[in-house]
Amino acid sequence: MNGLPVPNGVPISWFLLLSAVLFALGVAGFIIRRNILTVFMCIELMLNAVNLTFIAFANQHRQVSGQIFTFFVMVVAAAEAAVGLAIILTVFKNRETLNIDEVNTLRN
Amino acid sequence: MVFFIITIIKLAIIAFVLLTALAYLQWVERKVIAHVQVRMGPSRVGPHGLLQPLADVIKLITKEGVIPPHVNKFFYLGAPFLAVFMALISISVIPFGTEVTLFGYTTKMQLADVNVGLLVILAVSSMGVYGIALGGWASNNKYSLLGGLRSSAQMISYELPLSLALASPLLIMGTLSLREIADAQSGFQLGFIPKWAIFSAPFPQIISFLIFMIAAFAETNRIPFDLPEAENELVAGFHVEYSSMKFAAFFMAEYANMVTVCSVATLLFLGGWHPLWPVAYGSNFVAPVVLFIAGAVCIYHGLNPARPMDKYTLPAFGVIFFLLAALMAFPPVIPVLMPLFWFLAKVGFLLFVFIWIRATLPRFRYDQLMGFAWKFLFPVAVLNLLVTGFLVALAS
Amino acid sequence: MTQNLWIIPILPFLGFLVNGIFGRKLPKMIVSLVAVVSVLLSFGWVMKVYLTAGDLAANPVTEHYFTWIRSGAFNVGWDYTVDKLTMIMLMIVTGIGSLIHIYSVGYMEHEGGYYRFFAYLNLFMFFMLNLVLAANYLLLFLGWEGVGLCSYLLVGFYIVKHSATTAGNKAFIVNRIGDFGFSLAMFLIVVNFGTLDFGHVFAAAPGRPTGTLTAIALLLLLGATGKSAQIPLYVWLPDAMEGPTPVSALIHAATMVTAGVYMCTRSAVIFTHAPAAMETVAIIGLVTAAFAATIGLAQNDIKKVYAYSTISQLGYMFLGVGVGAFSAGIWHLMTHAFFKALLFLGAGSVIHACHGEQDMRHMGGLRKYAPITFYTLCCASLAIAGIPPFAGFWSKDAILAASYAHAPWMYWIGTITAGMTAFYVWRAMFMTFFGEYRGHGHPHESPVSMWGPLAVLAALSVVGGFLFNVPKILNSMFPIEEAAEVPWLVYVSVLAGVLGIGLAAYMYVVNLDLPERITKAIGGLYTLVYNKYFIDEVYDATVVHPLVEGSRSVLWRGVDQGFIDGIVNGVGQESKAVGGVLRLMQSGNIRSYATWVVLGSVALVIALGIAGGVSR
Amino acid sequence: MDLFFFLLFAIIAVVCGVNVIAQRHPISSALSLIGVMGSLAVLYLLLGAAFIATAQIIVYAGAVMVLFVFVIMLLNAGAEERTGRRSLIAQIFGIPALIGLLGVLCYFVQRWFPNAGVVNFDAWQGGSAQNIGYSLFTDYLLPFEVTSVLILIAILGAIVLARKELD
Repeated sequence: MNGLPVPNGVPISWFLLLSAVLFALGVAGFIIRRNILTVFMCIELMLNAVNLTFIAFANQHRQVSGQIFTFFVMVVAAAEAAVGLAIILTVFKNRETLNIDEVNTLRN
Repeated sequence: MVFFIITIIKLAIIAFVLLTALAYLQWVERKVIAHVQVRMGPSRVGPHGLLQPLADVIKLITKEGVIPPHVNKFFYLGAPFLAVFMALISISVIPFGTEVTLFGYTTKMQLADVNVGLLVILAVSSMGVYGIALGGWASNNKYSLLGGLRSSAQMISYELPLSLALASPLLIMGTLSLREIADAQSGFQLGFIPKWAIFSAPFPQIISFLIFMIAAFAETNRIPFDLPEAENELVAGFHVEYSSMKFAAFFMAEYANMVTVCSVATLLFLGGWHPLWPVAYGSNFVAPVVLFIAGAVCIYHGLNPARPMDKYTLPAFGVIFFLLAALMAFPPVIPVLMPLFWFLAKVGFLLFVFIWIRATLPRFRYDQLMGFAWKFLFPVAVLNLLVTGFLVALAS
Repeated sequence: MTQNLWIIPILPFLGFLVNGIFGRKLPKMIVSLVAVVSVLLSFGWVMKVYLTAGDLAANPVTEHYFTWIRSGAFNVGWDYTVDKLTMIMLMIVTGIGSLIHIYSVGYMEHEGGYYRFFAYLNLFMFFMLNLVLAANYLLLFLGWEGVGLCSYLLVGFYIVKHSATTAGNKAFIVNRIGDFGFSLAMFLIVVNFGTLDFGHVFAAAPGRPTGTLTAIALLLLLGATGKSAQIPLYVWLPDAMEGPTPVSALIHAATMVTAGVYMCTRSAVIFTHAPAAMETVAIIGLVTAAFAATIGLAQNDIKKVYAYSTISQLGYMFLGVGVGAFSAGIWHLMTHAFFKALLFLGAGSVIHACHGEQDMRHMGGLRKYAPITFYTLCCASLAIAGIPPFAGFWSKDAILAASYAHAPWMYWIGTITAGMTAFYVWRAMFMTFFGEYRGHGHPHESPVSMWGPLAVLAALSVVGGFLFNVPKILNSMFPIEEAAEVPWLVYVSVLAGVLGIGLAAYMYVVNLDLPERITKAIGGLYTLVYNKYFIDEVYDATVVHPLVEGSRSVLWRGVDQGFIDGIVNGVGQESKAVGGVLRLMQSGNIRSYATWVVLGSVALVIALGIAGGVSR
Repeated sequence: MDLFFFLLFAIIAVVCGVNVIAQRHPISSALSLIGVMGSLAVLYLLLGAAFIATAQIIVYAGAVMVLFVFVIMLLNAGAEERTGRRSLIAQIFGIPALIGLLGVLCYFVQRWFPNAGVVNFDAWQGGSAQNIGYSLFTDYLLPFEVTSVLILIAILGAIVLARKELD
């Protein structure tokens, strides 16, 4: 039963596909967006996609562990957001730009 | 199916009552502030300006909704409705009283009894900031932008002490469902001290109650924390550019938030719909007596009126009050109406405190505001939480 | 019931932490208080254990705290054990340690690095107690190395003095040789017994081939000679006198240097089953005793004299161990701890009195300036000279008797050595306290915090001998083999001591020019002895110099610069070349990096899929 | 019913997700991201993770995204301009790689979980605050503490970074 809707129920794989789609969207945004803030948001999007799989599997296995991991992911995401936005502020302060293509001191 | 019908009926009732209450809350506010400042307040439209809210609504609706040319239209239009939506949605999980049985159908005085109701309220209220922030930003006006920034910063900052203050009574209650929280506070210690959270063993939550109220003032952008709309620095803060119904929406949101936080405070700290002293000591007679006194006062003033209209209007109100008193005293409805009365009484009292403080206190400076949140309120809340947890652990 | 033995070493360690971390800030008062009190407390705890433990011989206390190392079948626990031997050592270490701590408060008062000194001292106490309490060789080795470290730190305490630092290095390096032997011994033990716990090893030892046991014992002996300054590794001890005098007293007389004796006694089972090794121990001890005594005859630096006497006394102990009289050796260890600590502290007091002068030729006549020091030192010197009923007499006599039973010639050499000992110790006494004061400045008596411990130690070195009759105490562990009781032995050895004293008195009090003439008469011999038989020079020429030269020419120039640097630079060159290519990928554009990551992950997922998924 | 809810919110999530990367203005992206989070929260709720759902709203939508919006406003970030150097690699390989990744993922998900079972909403309500808290403070205590330390460090780092000048 590859993905055919079962009456009164959702195959677990559909959640995985949804999260895969969201993750891919995040990756795409990460690649094609130039605004550093948007790029950052795309990272959050990816994290959310991963969380969905955790929750889905938690439901699948009837265990809380997956939700715990989601919890940790959230915590880490919050910390990351705080630091990342601070970095973005500093970058903007120093360079007057949010375009990551212009943040290329690594090169030469 | 019955469930849906009942829910829809409840929805209609609550929506109607709530919106009316919001409208009249403003009337009350203006009246109270007026009397605090020895003024009349609204008195032209209707007796004692009782129809003022109606007039306001008509005025606001019929006004031309000006959309400034330089705004980001989508967000500019979306913001107020986002705000009011977020404000109203959290009412849905608040219980007003015990079950009510009507025509054989038993239902709770509550729209949705969620078992994480408190978290839902926190979540929704945390979303509430977007309305203001977006409105401030979309108006594309430096004053409103500053207002939006301030409000978002302020709301984020004050959400911490708020949540921490909520957490410590939860340690005692041990549940997140608002209904269970309220029921956990029924009964009395030593026979007459109510088991409300602010009196509760092992550690009276009076501190967290105060913290919660202070933070609530900030969350609802009320004086003394109404920095986002500080008239004398930012013309009108985040809603400089708003007019007509969109402007009204922000105010509705503010009042709805007030109602919400007052209800939450009542449920968590003031024991919900449980009376102040046992029924044995006649707490059931409070409502009739109060209403009866109100009616008597009305009659008295009607008999020797201060204004010509009074001799017709006041007695009418007097009669209404008497009827209500009689209804309250009517035994069959007591179990239904008495909790409702107590709940509304407490909420009303807290709302009155809100208005009272607005009439009394000046406004903080912004750095004072933030410093207060982070340097005083937050540590105190943490300390309170720690002490409570410690004592609870000891008690159990 | 548990005795909480861990408290004993942990207290000084806490003292070390406090003084080491905050000492710089704290006032001297607090520092000394912390140091002294911590040691006193642990002494108190030792007493508590002693009083409450019951019969240690029947059931020694053993406590396991946690497993330190576990690898396969082999695991080493952090366990302490206390039996009678350990208890004696504990009392010596903590008791004398406390006294010396108190003494140091007065002695170090005007020195820089006050807190540093006490921190090191406490650390030393911790390691020493660890060494004594250890229930397996590795833990013992930990303490062993630790005390070595502390000795290094304290010998080099006057970091500005070049001689001090070099002395510290010398002590450390020479000890390395011994420790090398010790570790080899431990490896052998692990290989043969599969464990390092004393209990199992000693239980299994008797059944093992003698060859193995001999090898182990000899290697252990090598370690012991290093730590306990026996031939051939004794050379570091005299130089170690560069350290502050309390350190010399505590570490280089009373406790650390006796660790070797303790270890051999602890391993008695192994030694007794390796007769050859026992013989070696005895001979090494005897030769060291005589040899060091001869050197001691001609020294003029008071601390050097006592240093050599320490070496020779340690020789006695090893003699005792070697001839199988372990308990006698421990007995002498104890009495020696009393009187030698006293001698050093007295010497310190003398030096203190003479404003830091150490050369005896610039002293003299201190009897009236520092009476207390004088009388206490008298006790000590009588004790070391083996005059009854002083402490030294009993233990030394026991050893000599045992050695006579073992081999008479050993007894005679020992006795002659005893005579020499008496001579040079009293020579020191006479040169220091009699005659006229030949130094500069005005000598003065030391403060009470210094002579207080002196008095206690003096009392101990008077009565300590027959009060604590170690052989009887340890009878259960090391039964005294009933040697034929030869009555005249005692008189001879005592006579030797008396003769030595008398000779010293004659030469250095009665007619003072006699030494000069003797020196003239036997000029060559004298210079030889005076320069310690040029042993240091010999070592330099044979060991140190070739080593340095070899490492400079071969290791440094050849191996290091030629080979290793070659590899390193080669790697550097290669990576630079590779990087030059890879650099083209680093566009400095974040999104291109992201693209690479994506491609990589795609490849990974495909690979996983082809591999058939992570798990079914 | 379950299917309906799932599809509803899945579609909302996907549309919002597309919107996140399609919008040129960061604030639009931010709001779309909030939409994604909201719909995901509903899905969590349906999957029986009530606590996580609310936490998702409170933490992500309520705090993190507010921070984003705040920063966007603070920097007054405008819509990103089309001009500027386009990364050739990204142009050529980006989208194909993306599609490839997506397709491969779908394929393998289908292949590894052909019949991994069916989720029935309300069949399991394990995610109550009690359960989460219990296992958080028993089985996962150490990670919990570690993350708290991490948060602390993050706060310090943010403060240090965001200060006007490092003096």
